[in-house]
Amino acid sequence: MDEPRLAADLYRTVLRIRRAEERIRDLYAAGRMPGFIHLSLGQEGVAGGVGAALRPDDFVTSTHRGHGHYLAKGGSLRRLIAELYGKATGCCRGKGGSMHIADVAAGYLGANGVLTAGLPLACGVGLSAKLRRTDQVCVAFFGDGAANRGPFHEAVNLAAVWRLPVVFVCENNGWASTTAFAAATAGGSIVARASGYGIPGLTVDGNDALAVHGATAAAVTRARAGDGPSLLEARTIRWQGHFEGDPQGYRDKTEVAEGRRSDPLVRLADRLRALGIWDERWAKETEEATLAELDEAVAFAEASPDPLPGDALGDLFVRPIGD
Amino acid sequence: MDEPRLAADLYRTVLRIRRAEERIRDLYAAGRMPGFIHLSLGQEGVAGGVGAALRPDDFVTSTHRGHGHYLAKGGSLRRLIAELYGKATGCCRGKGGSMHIADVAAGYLGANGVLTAGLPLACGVGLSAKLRRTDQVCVAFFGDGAANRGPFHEAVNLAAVWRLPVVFVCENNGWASTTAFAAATAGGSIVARASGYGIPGLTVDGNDALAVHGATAAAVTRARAGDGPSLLEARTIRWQGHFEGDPQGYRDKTEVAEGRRSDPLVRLADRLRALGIWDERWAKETEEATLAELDEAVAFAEASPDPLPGDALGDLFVRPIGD
Amino acid sequence: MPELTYGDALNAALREEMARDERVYLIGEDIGAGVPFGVTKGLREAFGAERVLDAPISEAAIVGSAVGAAMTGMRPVVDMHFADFVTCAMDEVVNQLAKSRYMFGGQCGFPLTLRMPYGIGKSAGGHHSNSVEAWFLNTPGLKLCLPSTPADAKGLLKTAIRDDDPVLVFEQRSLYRVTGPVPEGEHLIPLGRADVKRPGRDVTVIATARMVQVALEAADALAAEGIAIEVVDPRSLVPLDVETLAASVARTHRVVIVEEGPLTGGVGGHLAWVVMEAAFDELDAPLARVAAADVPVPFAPILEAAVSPQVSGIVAAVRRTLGLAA
Amino acid sequence: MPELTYGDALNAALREEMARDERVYLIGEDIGAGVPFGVTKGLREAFGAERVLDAPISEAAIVGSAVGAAMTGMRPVVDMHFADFVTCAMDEVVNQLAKSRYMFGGQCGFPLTLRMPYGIGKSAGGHHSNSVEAWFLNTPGLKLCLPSTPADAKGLLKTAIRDDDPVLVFEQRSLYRVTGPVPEGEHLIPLGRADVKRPGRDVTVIATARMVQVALEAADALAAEGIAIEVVDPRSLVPLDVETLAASVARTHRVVIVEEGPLTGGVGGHLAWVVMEAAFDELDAPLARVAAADVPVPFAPILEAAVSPQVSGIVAAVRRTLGLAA
Ligand SMILES: Cc1ncc(C[n+]2csc(CCOP(=O)(O)OP(=O)(O)O)c2C)c(N)n1
Ligand SMILES: Cc1ncc(C[n+]2csc(CCOP(=O)(O)OP(=O)(O)O)c2C)c(N)n1
Ligand SMILES: [Mg+2]
Ligand SMILES: [Mg+2]
Repeated sequence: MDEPRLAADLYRTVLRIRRAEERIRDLYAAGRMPGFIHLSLGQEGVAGGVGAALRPDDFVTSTHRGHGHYLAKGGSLRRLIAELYGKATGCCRGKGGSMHIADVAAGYLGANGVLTAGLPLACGVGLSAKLRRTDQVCVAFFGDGAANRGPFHEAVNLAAVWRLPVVFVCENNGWASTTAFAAATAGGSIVARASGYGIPGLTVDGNDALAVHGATAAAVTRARAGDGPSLLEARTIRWQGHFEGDPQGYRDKTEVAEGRRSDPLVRLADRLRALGIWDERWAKETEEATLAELDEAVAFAEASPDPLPGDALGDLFVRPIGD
Repeated sequence: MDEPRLAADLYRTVLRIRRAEERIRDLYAAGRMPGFIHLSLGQEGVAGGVGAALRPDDFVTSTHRGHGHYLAKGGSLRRLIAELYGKATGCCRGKGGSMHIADVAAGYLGANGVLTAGLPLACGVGLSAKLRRTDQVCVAFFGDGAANRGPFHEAVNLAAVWRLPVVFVCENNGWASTTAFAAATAGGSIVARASGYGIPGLTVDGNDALAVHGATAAAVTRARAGDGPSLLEARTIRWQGHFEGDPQGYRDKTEVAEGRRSDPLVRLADRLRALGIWDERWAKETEEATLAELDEAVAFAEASPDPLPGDALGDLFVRPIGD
Repeated sequence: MPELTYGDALNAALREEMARDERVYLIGEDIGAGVPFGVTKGLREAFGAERVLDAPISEAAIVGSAVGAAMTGMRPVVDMHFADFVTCAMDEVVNQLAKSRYMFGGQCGFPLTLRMPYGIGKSAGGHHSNSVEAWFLNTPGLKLCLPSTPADAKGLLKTAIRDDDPVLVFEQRSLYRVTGPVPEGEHLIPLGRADVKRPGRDVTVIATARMVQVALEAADALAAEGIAIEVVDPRSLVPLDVETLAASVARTHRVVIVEEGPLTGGVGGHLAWVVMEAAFDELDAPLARVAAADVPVPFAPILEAAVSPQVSGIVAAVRRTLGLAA
Repeated sequence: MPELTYGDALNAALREEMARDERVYLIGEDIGAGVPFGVTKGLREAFGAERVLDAPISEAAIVGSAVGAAMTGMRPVVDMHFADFVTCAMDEVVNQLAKSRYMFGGQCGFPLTLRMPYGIGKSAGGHHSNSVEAWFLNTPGLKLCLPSTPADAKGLLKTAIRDDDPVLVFEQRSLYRVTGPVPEGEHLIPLGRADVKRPGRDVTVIATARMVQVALEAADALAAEGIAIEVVDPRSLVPLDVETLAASVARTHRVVIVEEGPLTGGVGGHLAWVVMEAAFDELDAPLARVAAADVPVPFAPILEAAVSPQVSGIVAAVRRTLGLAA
């Protein structure tokens, strides 16, 4: 794709995630959604850039902070919002919730309530593609904090030694809940670990969706060609608390204020301007279309039925016991 | 310690392990010992070199192939052999066996039936030393195969970020049971992983006990000084099967034949000769003393009582239930 | 006696034991800031970052390191964050912590306390809502307790920390804000001592942790129809106070066992077995059990409620046990 | 019918299912060489290294990757090497494998078979001897079976591989060399169908896997004194064939439940509960249980035998149940 088209697409995707996350924030604050919510506001450039580098038949395994990953992978906004409401029309029929959004048909193999769990899953998805002789690729998203769990190591080594078509994408937002990156992670970066496995490692500005796209596309090409996994580290900033409602006593307010100066949406707009293709009308229409889709999705969720109590017993087995 | 003294000491230790392992091999083959046995024949240079770099109040966490580690840490040959017999006088009173030799008073915090489990334990031992304000150090032994489990990653990162007094010693003998090193491990070496954690990594010839000692002593000094962990990779050769009785269909006979040319015991003898202090009489006396200790230990084990069936219910809790 | 929340009672226990014994230290994720449930708040300020250790997200290393520290003179208190994540340190709990003293032939103790915030509540979803105590009930070498009130929370946690053996303390997440009177200072509840939370002549209802609160609500509802249930809280499952359970059954001759986890393979099966062993001849009716449905815990509030044990379920089971229409 | 060992019967099942369905692949440590128990021997030669994958020692990645493959069209058969090491992949089994279908609202199946070589035998020590099935009995979303004979081993493993849901197959290590007649080719045993291994009028003895063999020995010993026990093997615990168990109890009115794992929190507690639920009024005597002692499995043969369920223990329990002196 040429850069102008790509930049415009990324703008649309990042905007869609931005507005969705803002709406979710507000709806959650208004008590419309149960459970815990972790938003990706500020980090949309990573989701957008990665998603644009994937085909519809590629796969993603995701995290607790996964709304953006889902939307960027071609997810349904309606079914996302409905799931956050716990409605029967949600993508998991109300059984999953924010930390467990999944849409197998869209190649979105699940947010995850367990950090790092998606990395071994991604290896198996890559192995499956290899065994089924397709050239599908799987991206595994994870946070900087999650990179310290053992399955990171097991998965990266396995993918490397078997040359699996997997791209490991670390969203390093500098924090794991209340714990600062450097306080928990030796070696100064996540990407520093790549060489130990003999795989390419690349740091990218996560707020630059085009840069994320470029790095991911290269890693995806490599993976599709059978040359094995890569490790990307996208440096970005979490604008919200760890979860909605987090009082954030542990971090300096100025950090986010500064971070906002590197807003991935603004940067895409700037790039479109630099490319000479920024068009106020197009921007306005895009904004309006985005909000219209969102309004419709929220209305859909609001109007959707709750699951029935009896639904709670279904979906456990393909062949239920006693059948 | 000056090199001649050290070399002579190492010779004695390596010889002691060698003869013990040979005797265990024969006794096991003769059906005198129950369970599974993993021998360290050929790898004694690592145990010897590491052990000599530690103080009696330092600690070791070990592996399924741990007899040599125990003896090099100042372990009791009698109680080792008695444990392998499953006798009440064994170091674990017959409850542990070869894969679970432990002698807390000697600072030997357990062989382990679970690969890699000793690494997190070692972090805690190091943390304990730090909190108790001693300058004790803990060595964690592990194999090349074990290095692919997640707890390796978690432990090395934790030790690095908290600068714990731990030395991670990988005995890379080229095999994990039937699986060759390169087939399971990306990156070409274990030590390549050190830089990802920002800690020193050093490869050493594991059949050169003096070299192992030198590398370990440096790492121990660093750890004692509060400068954090190191990762050593000692390249060595497993002369026996993975376990006693292993038919070894998976590996070329020539490998071991070649490996034997780099016998750590012979290399120490050569070194003593090069230093001009090899003495045939001393060597003969050392051999005799070693065998005498071994004979005595085997006799002790043979003569020792079996545990009583009722003993099986003891040792679970410090404060047994119902007390 | 001051009124404290369950969470603050646990905080007081930690504070007192850390002040009492400098070998006690805390380790977990984000505990310095008191996350996620506020139990550890203020302790880093009081005792320093060296004794309130914010660890990387490395459950195996957190628990494994604590086991290593426990065998070399320290008394770690590990915060599992959510009990669900014990799956990420299962080997460390099962093969290292529980077994090592025995397999070492008794050479040393492993004085480690593992705090397990667990259970259903507030649509936390399937990875943050589980009852996992049944796994550890079948793992010899661990002691298990499940406080149901603020006072028990303080007394049991203090006892756990002083115990020379590993103790798992299961803290039901929804109880953290429940308040109750809590004795100040030296308040220790021995393991293996059940507590009759409400006496009653008709049916013995055995429950732990949050299920005690639900059973007490059921007791009120049943009292209105003249049925007096006796709510017995074992407080610890290992050791288990069989005597108190049996004595209650000898009075009521009818038993309902309530648990928050799934029915199949749950701790209630074990309790049912123990009661049967101890008091088979006393039973005038089959034991009844109330437990969660055999599914993961779903997200939507309606579904979450549908799978969880409720007051109505206890009431129905009690009535059934009495031969009344449910 | 040819006589095969239990191990060879499992090998035949793997071979047939791999030939039948190319989505089936095997993954584990050292399985290419057929290590540790010979069950997978010859399969790499027959089907290639791509379908018989020797993995790094990375249990979390082995199981986790298989879960990922299962949700994208493959049918992995995972070899746990020793069931004990499932502790190193507990999250992958419990939170990913068991729960995902449900939490996804049923979007896809997880056709994964997890082979679990388990149990006491030959002084393998405390990290290589455990019965861990109780943990998974309390984990909704998994099916569990425990074959006791070569024929059952083949028939259950084949069924497990064809099942669209996750199935754990618990293979008692000491049975691998036991021989018995095994039907050739298409031999499928449905899950949830118990088998009466020996009929008898006096006492129902419920046992699985190796405990069936021990119970059959006890049956011989008891027959000598005129006591006829009925040995019922549930074969799968999830689903469980309650009908067959209840029917047996309705004939004998007395029950002994035998299991290889520790008593407290063991599967026997669940089975006791199920029997009680289904047949309380049929019981003429308290249920009895025979299980391992509540300790880890010790090394020395004398100690190992002391903690394990033995023929003598079953005989004594049967006699006790009949009101005879043990
Ligand atoms: C195995 C596991 N441990 C702990 C948690 C609790 N937890 C949820 S999110 C989080 C912080 C994650 O940090 P990071 O991986 O950097 O992702 P971010 O939240 O920054 O996107 C923690 C500790 C969990 N969900 N899973
Ligand atoms: C967690 C775990 N997985 C698997 C095993 C089975 N096992 C025992 S030793 C071994 C090979 C170990 O290789 P390595 O770490 O290189 O040590 P070596 O035997 O070469 O000394 C395996 C797979 C185990 N004991 N623990
Ligand atoms: Mg982060
Ligand atoms: Mg090796």
